[in-house]
Amino acid sequence: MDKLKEQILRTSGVNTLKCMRCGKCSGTCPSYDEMEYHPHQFVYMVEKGEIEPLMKSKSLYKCLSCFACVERCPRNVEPAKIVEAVRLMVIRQQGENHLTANDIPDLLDEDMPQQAIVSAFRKYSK
Amino acid sequence: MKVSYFPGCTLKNKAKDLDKYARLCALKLGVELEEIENWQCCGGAFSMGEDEIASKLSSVRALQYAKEKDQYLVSVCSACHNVLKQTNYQMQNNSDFAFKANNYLAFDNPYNGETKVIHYLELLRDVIGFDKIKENTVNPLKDKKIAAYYGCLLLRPSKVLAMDDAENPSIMEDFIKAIGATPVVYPYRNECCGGYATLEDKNLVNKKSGLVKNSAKNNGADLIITACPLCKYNLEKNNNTDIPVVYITELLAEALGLKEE
Amino acid sequence: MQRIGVFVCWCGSNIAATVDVKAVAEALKSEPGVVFSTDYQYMCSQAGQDLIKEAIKEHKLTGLVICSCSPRMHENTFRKVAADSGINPYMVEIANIREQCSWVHKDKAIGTEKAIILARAAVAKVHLNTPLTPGESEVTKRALVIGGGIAGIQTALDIADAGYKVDIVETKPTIGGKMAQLDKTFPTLDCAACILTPKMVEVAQNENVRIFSYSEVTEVGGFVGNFTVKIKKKARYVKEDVCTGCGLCTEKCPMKKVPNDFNLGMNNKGAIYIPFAQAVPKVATIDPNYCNMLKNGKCGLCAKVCTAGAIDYTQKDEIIEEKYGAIVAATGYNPISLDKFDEFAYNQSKDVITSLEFERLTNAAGPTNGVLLRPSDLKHPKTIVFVQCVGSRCSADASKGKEYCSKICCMYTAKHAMLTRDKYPDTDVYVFYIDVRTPGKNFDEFYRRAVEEYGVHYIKGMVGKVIPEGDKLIVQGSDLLDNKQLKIEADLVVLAAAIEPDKSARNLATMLTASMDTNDFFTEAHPKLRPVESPTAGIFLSGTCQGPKDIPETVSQAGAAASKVIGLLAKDKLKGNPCVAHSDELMCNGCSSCERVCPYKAITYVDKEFRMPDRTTKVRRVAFVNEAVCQGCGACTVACPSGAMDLKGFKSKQIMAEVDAICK
Amino acid sequence: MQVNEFKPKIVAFCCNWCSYAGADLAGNNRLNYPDNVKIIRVPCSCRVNPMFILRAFQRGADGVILCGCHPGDCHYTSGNYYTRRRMALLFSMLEYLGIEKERTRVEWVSAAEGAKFSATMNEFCEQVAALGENKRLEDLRCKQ
Repeated sequence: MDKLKEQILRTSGVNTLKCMRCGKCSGTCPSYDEMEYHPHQFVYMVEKGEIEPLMKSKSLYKCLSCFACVERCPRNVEPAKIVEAVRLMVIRQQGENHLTANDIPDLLDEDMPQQAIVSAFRKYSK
Repeated sequence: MKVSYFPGCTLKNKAKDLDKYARLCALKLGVELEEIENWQCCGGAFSMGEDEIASKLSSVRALQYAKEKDQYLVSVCSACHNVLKQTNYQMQNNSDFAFKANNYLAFDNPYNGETKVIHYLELLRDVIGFDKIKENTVNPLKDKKIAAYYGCLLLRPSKVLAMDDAENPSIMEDFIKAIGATPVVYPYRNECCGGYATLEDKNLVNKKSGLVKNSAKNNGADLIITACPLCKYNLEKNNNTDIPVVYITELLAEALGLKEE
Repeated sequence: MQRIGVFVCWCGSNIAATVDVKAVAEALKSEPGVVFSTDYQYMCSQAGQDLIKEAIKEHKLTGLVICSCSPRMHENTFRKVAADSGINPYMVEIANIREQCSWVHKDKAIGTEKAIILARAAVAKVHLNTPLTPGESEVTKRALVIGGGIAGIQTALDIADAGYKVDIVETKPTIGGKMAQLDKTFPTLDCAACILTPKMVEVAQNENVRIFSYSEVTEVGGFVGNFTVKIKKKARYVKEDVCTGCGLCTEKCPMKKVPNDFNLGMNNKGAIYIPFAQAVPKVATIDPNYCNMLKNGKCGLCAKVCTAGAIDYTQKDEIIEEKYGAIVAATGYNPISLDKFDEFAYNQSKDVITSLEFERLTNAAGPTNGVLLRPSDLKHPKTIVFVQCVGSRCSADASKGKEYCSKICCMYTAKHAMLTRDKYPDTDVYVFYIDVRTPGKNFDEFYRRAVEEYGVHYIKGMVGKVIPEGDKLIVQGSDLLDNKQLKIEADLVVLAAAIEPDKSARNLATMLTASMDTNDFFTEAHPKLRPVESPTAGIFLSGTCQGPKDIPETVSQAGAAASKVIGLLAKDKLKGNPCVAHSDELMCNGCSSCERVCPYKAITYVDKEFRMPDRTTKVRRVAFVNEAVCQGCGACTVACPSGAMDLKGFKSKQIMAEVDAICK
Repeated sequence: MQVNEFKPKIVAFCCNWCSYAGADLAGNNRLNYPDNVKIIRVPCSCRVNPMFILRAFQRGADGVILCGCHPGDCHYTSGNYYTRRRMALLFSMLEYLGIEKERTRVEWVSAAEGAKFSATMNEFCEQVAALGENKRLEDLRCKQ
């Protein structure tokens, strides 16, 4: 099996073969309109081993980790975990952080809770 | 009774009211929130990678602390709560992860998911009981129509969080009834506010928060309550709809007569 | 000492080519007990059979060993030869020297050597064989059908038409089942009532059929041909034989707020009611949970208006005991509860309904008299969204829903969509589907008509959430072919809920000792070749209690079950399998181990008086095998710690004798 | 063929409904397997008493294999489940007594699996042959 695919399946713990291609994940995703690749495509493309386009896509940073797709998937595929695994694969590479400490000051306002910053860091950088 | 309490980073800073009133109200209702010594930030969001170990160790440390004290582990912030519960679930169900986490932390007694993690709302419902809140309510918020905002982190994934029906929850509505107010049920109460995307995609967050606020308002609410500082921030930053957002603990304090003006 | 004859068959060259048959016959002559041994070209032929018969007579044989093909081929042939010659057929053993020897070994020396060993093992077994006689039992010429839906009605009618008595037990006050609630039926669109109600009348008027409505089975004992069943006739507080079904009482009943379960709670009925106009039996029933007279003795209006004098507030539940030769389970299905699928807002909006509720909304006898009005405000819905596969095809670890495809939803959804567009052409109809499954006669054509002629919008994708906003329902779902997330403003959302077996089935299966699968569907004796029989003898399956199916399939299965029942009832006596378990009472210690492992509940314990050596008597609890129920698997023989339990025809001693012969 | 090649004695218990029919099918299709396998027909694999297996080893069998219907397919609904549990216990006890676990096996063979039957027997024979003669449980007094 493709090494990238293998790594993603291992990191996510997801069995993409369980997917019956109903598209409910994409039917429920709050970030759908911001995404180039949608949750069901993440599952399908990983299954087919087409991982590089996903790694290059900005869609990775649009997933809000809201678990709606995980909750509602009738096959218990957990698409969010696939998105997370692809994202981790990108940001674990040297110099591929989506967000760096230098970016932060410009993004802040005085009401913004710390939680926003730590969460974004957890999701966008290593 | 005493419980272990994990306040989290934001409650020590931008969301001090959430923290202060949580402690005051609990004490009034007979529960002392004992802050965990030297707790460390949970990281704000649970990392779903099965091979992500280091980012979850601070949670395991807090879980172990509560286990040694034989106490519930309580948090108010929805995000902390979500991270703690999911980490605990992984400690219970993923032996490989549990083995590695224990190796890192080298506790005297390894931790294997023994602690019961509950949210402040579960503390109110299951340990204290909403009836007791009703009895202690001195300022029933009779005329208030309140929309409970669950967001995503309180309920999902329901297999792990196991707090309420993820699609048709009632814990916050029951809480609102207990303090004498009228709950407003609206369809967006369990949809995401936009979360951490607020840092770089205001537009997305604005859309998502707008849907929530509009939906609450259109269904007749004059107030939204939440347990999550980030939800509160995102909802308040959306100017399109004029509806105040307050923390659950603030509202509880008001009902119990503990609110400082 | 047995006098054993050995007969080695050549099977033409099938055996003789790789086994030296003469050498085998010769070798066996020196085996103890063998008084005759020979070989012949075709032992199963008439000449071969005659040869065996001759030898039996001439050599006064008491046991036979036939070295030939598999016993699965000709065991019965040779048993019959034995019986014809006055030897008990169970004194015959077959040594399988064709399939298990000559056909799989090429070397003649090796083949011959193995054939001799196999023959010796058979001789060793025959030495310990004892004559066996199959038990016989009478057949009660009456069948019981549990469930009065279309499956039960059809089964009962077919059995009755063959001239046998049959009883239907139905828990509801009327027969008719789910089909009575439907509006039209696919793919021909005949109205369900028009084709069902004549059958209901027919079954009620058939003199071979008795209907126990508002009744349930509470106890089942006995075995194939001889079941004893207790039926509880629940008190309906109306004398069934007096009530004329005029319906006056139902109009006058002051209690009007009883949820009408026939209309799935979408309107109300009185505390005394007749479920629907064509109910069979057409008699009133009082709901004791709502009737003021029964609750607190205040009212009595129905008794006053009843000119026939049929009301009886003192009626009690009645237990009827009846004997049956065969039992048919036809307990049917229900849509699943949608509590765990509230992303579709079923519990949050009145205008999100199930497909069965949609049937009632379009049925002329339904709560809206057949005018399609949505439940919340009784307005005509302009946009309707149908969602398929709600709770079907879910993964086992998804903690909600069913793993199987419910089979009927694709077709009834196409029907609903088509009928809506036909009656209300100004309505927009959308169907969210994952796959459209239409394997049936004229089924796909039907679905294509919905799309091509009636303009139903089929969208490949699933709905993620239904958002009740104002008086609209925002249906958010994905359109996979267009790669879009849609938000459709709908007035009515119809969910094709998965179907599941009726809750009563599990309890019934326990009573019948009929097995079920993990979904609580009854399992068939063989998925291909015995699809209407349960593995328990005398229990048959009809309709959706065995698995999801539509009406045509249900009716054909009902007929098949009936023919199996008729085949059973046509016999005067049933011959059992004599190779059944048998317990040595003197060795039995009464531990119940055998009773626990028996899959057929064939073993019971009885207290029996034994004479002790000192002339006293003692009562001991010992196992008793019901030979008519025992299927002869032998599980109990291994569970028995005292060695009391053995299996006739496969006794431990016999098998060990074979082991010894093989290992020699 | 070598003259001195060791041929283990193998006793195969086959249930009447699946595995015995599977063995018949192997015959029908002329799928060879060693002649040292001798089949004993039982109604169900759950009829096989651990005693029979001990007896076989006592009388000099070198390997014993039990064949039954696949789980879920038992003619008697649940017999093979009993077999599975009982044999797990028996085989571990035998191993404790010094009978290598390679000498015992439970295999599910359906009536359609003639090829599987023959393959299983070939493989099992090879496996037992590799272990040599069973001397641990054989009762020499029984030897003639």
